[in-house]
Amino acid sequence: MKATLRGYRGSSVVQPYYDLSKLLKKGRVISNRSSFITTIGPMVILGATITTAFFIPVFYTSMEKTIGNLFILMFAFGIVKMFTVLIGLDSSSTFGGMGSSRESFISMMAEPLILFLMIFLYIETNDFNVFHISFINSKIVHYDTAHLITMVTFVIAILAENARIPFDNPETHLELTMMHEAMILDLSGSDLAYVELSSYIKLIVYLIILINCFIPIGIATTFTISALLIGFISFIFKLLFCLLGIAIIETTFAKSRLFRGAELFPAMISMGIVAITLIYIL
Amino acid sequence: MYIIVIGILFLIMIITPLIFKNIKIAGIVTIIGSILILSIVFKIITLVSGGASLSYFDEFFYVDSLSIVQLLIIASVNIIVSIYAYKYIRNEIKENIISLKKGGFYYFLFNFFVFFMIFIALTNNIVAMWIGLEGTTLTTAFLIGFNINKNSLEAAWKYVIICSIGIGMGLIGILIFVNAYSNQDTNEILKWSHLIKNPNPQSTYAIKIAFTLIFVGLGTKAGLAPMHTWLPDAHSEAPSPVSAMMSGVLLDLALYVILRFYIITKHIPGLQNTKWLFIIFGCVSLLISSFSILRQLNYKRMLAFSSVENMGIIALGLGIGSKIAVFGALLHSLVHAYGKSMLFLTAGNILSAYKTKRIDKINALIKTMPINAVFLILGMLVITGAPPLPAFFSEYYIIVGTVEAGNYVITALYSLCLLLVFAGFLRVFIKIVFNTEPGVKYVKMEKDNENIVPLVLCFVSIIIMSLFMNGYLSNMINNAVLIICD
Amino acid sequence: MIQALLTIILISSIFISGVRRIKLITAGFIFQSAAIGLIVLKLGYETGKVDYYILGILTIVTKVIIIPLIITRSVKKLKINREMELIVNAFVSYIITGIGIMIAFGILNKSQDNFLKTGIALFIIGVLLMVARKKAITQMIGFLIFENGIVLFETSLSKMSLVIEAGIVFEGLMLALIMGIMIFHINKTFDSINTDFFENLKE
Amino acid sequence: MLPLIYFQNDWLSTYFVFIIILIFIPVAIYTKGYIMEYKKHYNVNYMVFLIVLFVASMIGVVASSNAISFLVFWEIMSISSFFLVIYEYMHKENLKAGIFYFVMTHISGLFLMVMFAFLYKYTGSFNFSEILKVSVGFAPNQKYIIFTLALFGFGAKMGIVPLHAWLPKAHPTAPSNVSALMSGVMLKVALYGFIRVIFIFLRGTPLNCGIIVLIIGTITAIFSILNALLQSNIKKLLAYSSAENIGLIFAALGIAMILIDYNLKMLASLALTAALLHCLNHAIFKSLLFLNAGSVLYATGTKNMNELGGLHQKMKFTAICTFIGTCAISAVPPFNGFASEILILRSFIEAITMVSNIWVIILIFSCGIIVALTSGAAFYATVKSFGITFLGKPRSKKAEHVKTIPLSMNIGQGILAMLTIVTGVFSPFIISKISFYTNNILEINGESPGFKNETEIITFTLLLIFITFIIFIFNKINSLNQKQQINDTWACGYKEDKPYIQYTGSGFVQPAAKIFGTISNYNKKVNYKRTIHISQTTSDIVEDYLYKSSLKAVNFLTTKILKISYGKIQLHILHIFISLIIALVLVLKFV
Repeated sequence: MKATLRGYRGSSVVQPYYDLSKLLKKGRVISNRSSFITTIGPMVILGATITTAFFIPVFYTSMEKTIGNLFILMFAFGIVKMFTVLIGLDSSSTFGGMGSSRESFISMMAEPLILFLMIFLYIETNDFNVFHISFINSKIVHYDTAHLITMVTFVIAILAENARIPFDNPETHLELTMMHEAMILDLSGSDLAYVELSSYIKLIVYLIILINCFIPIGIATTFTISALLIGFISFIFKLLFCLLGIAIIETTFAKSRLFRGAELFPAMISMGIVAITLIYIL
Repeated sequence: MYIIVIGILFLIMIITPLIFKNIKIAGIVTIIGSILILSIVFKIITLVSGGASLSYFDEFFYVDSLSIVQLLIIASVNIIVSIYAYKYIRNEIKENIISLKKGGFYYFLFNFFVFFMIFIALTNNIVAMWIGLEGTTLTTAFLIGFNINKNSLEAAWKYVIICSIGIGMGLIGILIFVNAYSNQDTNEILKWSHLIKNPNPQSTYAIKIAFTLIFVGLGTKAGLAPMHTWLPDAHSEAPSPVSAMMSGVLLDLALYVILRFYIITKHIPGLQNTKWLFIIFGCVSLLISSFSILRQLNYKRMLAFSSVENMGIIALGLGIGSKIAVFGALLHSLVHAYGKSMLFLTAGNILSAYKTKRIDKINALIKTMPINAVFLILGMLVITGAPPLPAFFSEYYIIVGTVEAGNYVITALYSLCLLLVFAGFLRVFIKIVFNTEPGVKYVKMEKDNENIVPLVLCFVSIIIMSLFMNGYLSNMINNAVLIICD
Repeated sequence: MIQALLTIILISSIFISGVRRIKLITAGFIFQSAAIGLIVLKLGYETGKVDYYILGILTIVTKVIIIPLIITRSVKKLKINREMELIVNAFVSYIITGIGIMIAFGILNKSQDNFLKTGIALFIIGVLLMVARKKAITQMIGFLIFENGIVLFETSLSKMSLVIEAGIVFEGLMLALIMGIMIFHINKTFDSINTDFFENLKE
Repeated sequence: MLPLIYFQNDWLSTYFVFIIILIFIPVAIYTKGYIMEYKKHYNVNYMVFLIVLFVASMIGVVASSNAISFLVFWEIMSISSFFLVIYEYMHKENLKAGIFYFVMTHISGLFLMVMFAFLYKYTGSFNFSEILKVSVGFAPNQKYIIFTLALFGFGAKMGIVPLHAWLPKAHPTAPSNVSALMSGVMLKVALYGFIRVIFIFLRGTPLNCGIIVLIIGTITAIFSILNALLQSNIKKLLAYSSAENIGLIFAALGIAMILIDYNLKMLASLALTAALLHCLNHAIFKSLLFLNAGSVLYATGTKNMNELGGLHQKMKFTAICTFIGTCAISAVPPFNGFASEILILRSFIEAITMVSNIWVIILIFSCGIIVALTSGAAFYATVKSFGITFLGKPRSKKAEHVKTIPLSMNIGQGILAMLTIVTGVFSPFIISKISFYTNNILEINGESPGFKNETEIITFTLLLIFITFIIFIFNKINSLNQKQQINDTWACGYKEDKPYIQYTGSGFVQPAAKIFGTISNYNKKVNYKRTIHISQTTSDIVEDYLYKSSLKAVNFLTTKILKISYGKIQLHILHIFISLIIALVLVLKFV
């Protein structure tokens, strides 16, 4: 999809899964320096991401759900971050260190955005539970400015957390430009597979949260076939739409310097303050 | 009757060093005598414990709860110091720092000195109190200039000149004071116990002048700033037992004499504000001494400044005048007596071992003289008011008093000074005790073990104080407080 | 008679406050003390009290005979027996003395008690000598003059028993003795009695 | 008139006594092995005695029901901790740090004395129960006075900015087990005092007090964590980070005070619970981390993390414990740190929605943003300390030859690590327990809001473990038929990977240093000699400006005042007469 936008014929959509299966077949090469972190890290990462996937609504929501606390989701990604960074430091290579340093720096800067998101959603819906939030927001027909501003902020946060352009460039392997890749540089075989897979899942999970929290129109609120169907279709459309948006961003922007990227966050925070005041004044 | 016994004892103690050439005998006699005196003092305490008062020789001697506090201080510190002096003097003679004759002379003067102090505490005649103070000046002048060299002579000269001017001023004050009562019976007016009963003078104007003169004059002897200038020199130059006795007991006693006059003045209608003299001079002493402590190169001088500071604390407490503050002041005078003599005696040990008073020459005491180091630290904790030692309570009660009285400026000032003093002491003592120069090998000195008993006695008496704080002690002090406060 | 003695005291004290040579100061002091002693004896003669006699005799014995002896004994050993540089020069100190006496008499102009006034005048002069002079001996003499003032004070207002007064005077004597001995020692150790050398005790 | 020592047992004291003992047991076990290091130069029994005295006095502080005994124990606590700080008196800088620390604590002690004096003045008693009876009718200005004194008094002991400067000095110099106790427990004792005075005696304060506390807490948090980022001394980093946690707790207390003023007792009890829970958690994981630092010190003899690295091979157990501690402090579920973190953030958010005044809302919002940033930075800092210290390969000789850790030390760390996990997973129960008590502090009954479906974390943990296990099995099966080779890291084209090509701790924080460097005035000197050499220094700006200037002032005054005591004897005589004249004038005029 990105490829088409770039004007040449890209590989098929299933290409990544093919890569993964190939990697799974490979043996693993471990640095002689690496510790228990590398041994268990990738699996924990994958486990954490999959687990979070269980805690979010896809195309069905209701008020009865008792799981799906937004805090826990956000902190759960903390586990992923933790292990990725440590893996980067573990194999005593240069780029690992560099990558983890930048990663943790970016995530530090991104933390306030997440909090702001939660604040906003709580103000809107007076709840922390994703299901409830989407349930309540699905009733909204037209969105006010604050809502949209927050949505943009969240998109930026997603880009940051998932190490996409303009914060990072997932494709290239030119060392100086990469963060996420640099950290997992020394992984190979199945470990690499786990990490990659988890990163895909992470992106999707974030997108789903975005969708269901901000534009949950048409999400199924009653457990009926029709509702589910509508919900599913609308969900697919929204998802594709988001991916498209990300693709557009990634192709139009270039990867910016680390600190240029960092400058985005204060802007986001100011936007956040604007949004909050908007809510109380309007 | 007890008075006569005390007198005889002192006669013996004073005569002995003149008769026997042997220093040992004089020392032992002094120790025994001081122990007997202490026992007599205890007997007297039991007699007046209920707030009653005794009087002998048609009220020339008069003992009440206020004076027994002083008696207790004098007698108990006297024992400690004389036990210390016993070894101290013998060492000095052994090392040919002083001659045998001077050793005897020391005991002679010292016992005279103690005699005068007991006399002040016992007497009822206000002029006799003055005579006692003058007597202490006379006797201590030579004790300060004891080992004759430039420093000690200078210190002694300053001491004599400044103190005798102060005392003379006090005498003038006392004369005016007495003269203001010339309307009353001539052979009664010198008696404190008489004046306290009917304190109405001919002219309050004269009393104002008189009390101010007395305060400033005797305040010089009590070491209140800015009349304190003789004190650091004298205390740093005198032999350690003498400085212990002076700063622990004598200053306090001078303040006690002032207090006696203050009590009379307080009862005169319209003169309650004289308490501000205490407060102002107390604060000035606190400020000056606490700042001076910060930069001292000589540890005995530093201790001297700290006694100026403690006098300031006591004066402040007396000036505040509410029950809790006065209680704190009296308690503090007790604690200060023991703690300060403990510090001075430890300093004496260090001095005799190191032969220097300079702080920067002494390091790693914990390795060279561990026992004395421990006592130095303990003394520091006592003086800076670390709980559960009683100094904490006294200082705290004075804080409470100032807060209650509502003058918060003084509270702030007082706390600031406490902090500064604390910092200064900490800096110096931690440096002396713990600081180790890299590469230097420190060996334990054999001088460490001698002369430990008096230090132990000091500390034990402090501990006993903090144990009996709720029992006898507080009763005794409370009676004294009643005498002052109403 | 008493007036004459008082004038002697005043004149001698003014004279003392200015001169430089220590012998002269001592002489002035002797005159003064003698005058005071005579005054006290005179009072004793008038009132017929024993106290006054004893007090007077004590004063004369101590201050006219013993203390000057001490002073002269220690002065003999001195190389220079005169105040070289004064902190306050002679002229000014004369003026200060005069003003002081005026103040003293001015404050107490109500009371008819000349002893009191003279006493205060003596205090001022004594303090002047102690503050404005450098030699230890001069300071000592200043203190003694101060004490003479105290004696005058007593004679004017004291109502106290003999023991006390004797005690007071006796201690004055002791103090003078001690000072003399100290000056002796100071002279030996410092080779001078100039208080400028008193600067070893710093920090 | 002189009171004896009185004890009480209300739940707050019990809670804190519980914390103290909980931390004390593992530390005591740890100590048994740790003191071996000191056997050579120092007297060990002395240290043990001091530690016991220290802990006993802390228990005394939290248990005493009377101002006097409170102060007595407080001072004993300060003294014993001081002597513990200067325990290694052979090094000069330790003495300096110790003296600085003792002076600061003495300041706090004086403030507390004055505060209790005021309470005595207002209520006429030193007894807490008596004070409690009277304190209902306090006027606002009385509340202001007591609040200010308490803020300074307890704050100086807690290390809130700008009174924090002793923390990063004293903690690194103390022996590690002691600094574990100090930072884990002693700070909490100060917090206990603050909570008791503000929430129990005063029963809530005017709005401004709450705002002040909130702002100070936030500033403390961000300031000290940014300082912590740039430290390369492990224990110093930990010390700063404990200042940061104290800041978080303080901010939560501020929220609670604001809410009480708006009479939103329910939320207030939520915030208070968050603060108390964080006390417990921080006590546990911070002392765990300090113990780990202690064992690193024991094994390698250096605190500078740029010399360490690759310790995970020789000290596996310590590495795992530290990993757990790191997860906890950077709020990774299911370790305990995150539970209280969630509660704190949550109380922020809910406060925003409840409070009516727009300015207060904006204030809370921005403070919340900063707190979030702080937690991010905490993640950054701790990951740095763990990663650089234990992972990678040794950066110096010291890190290669390590002593073996005695068993008792490992046991001590192990217990704390276990506690970390347990309190993390079962946080919901702890929270409900605490909230019950906070409710009856604030005199409200019934369940506070916001404690619903917290149990989710347990489900989450179980699921996480389950799935990870499945993946693990899958991995095993899948890697049965595969060769597994081990060789060196790809050294980017060098022959073999030298230790120095990997990132150092200072390099790791370069991004932050570039942006926030000014806060801890970080400056880097690069001198290009034959070999390029880089030297970096950080120092505390508050210390530089505030403390230094005040010292200057004191020195100036001292030089002025010393002139009074020295000089010619004539001058001294003059002093007497001048003061006489002044006194006469005063007396004749005013009396």
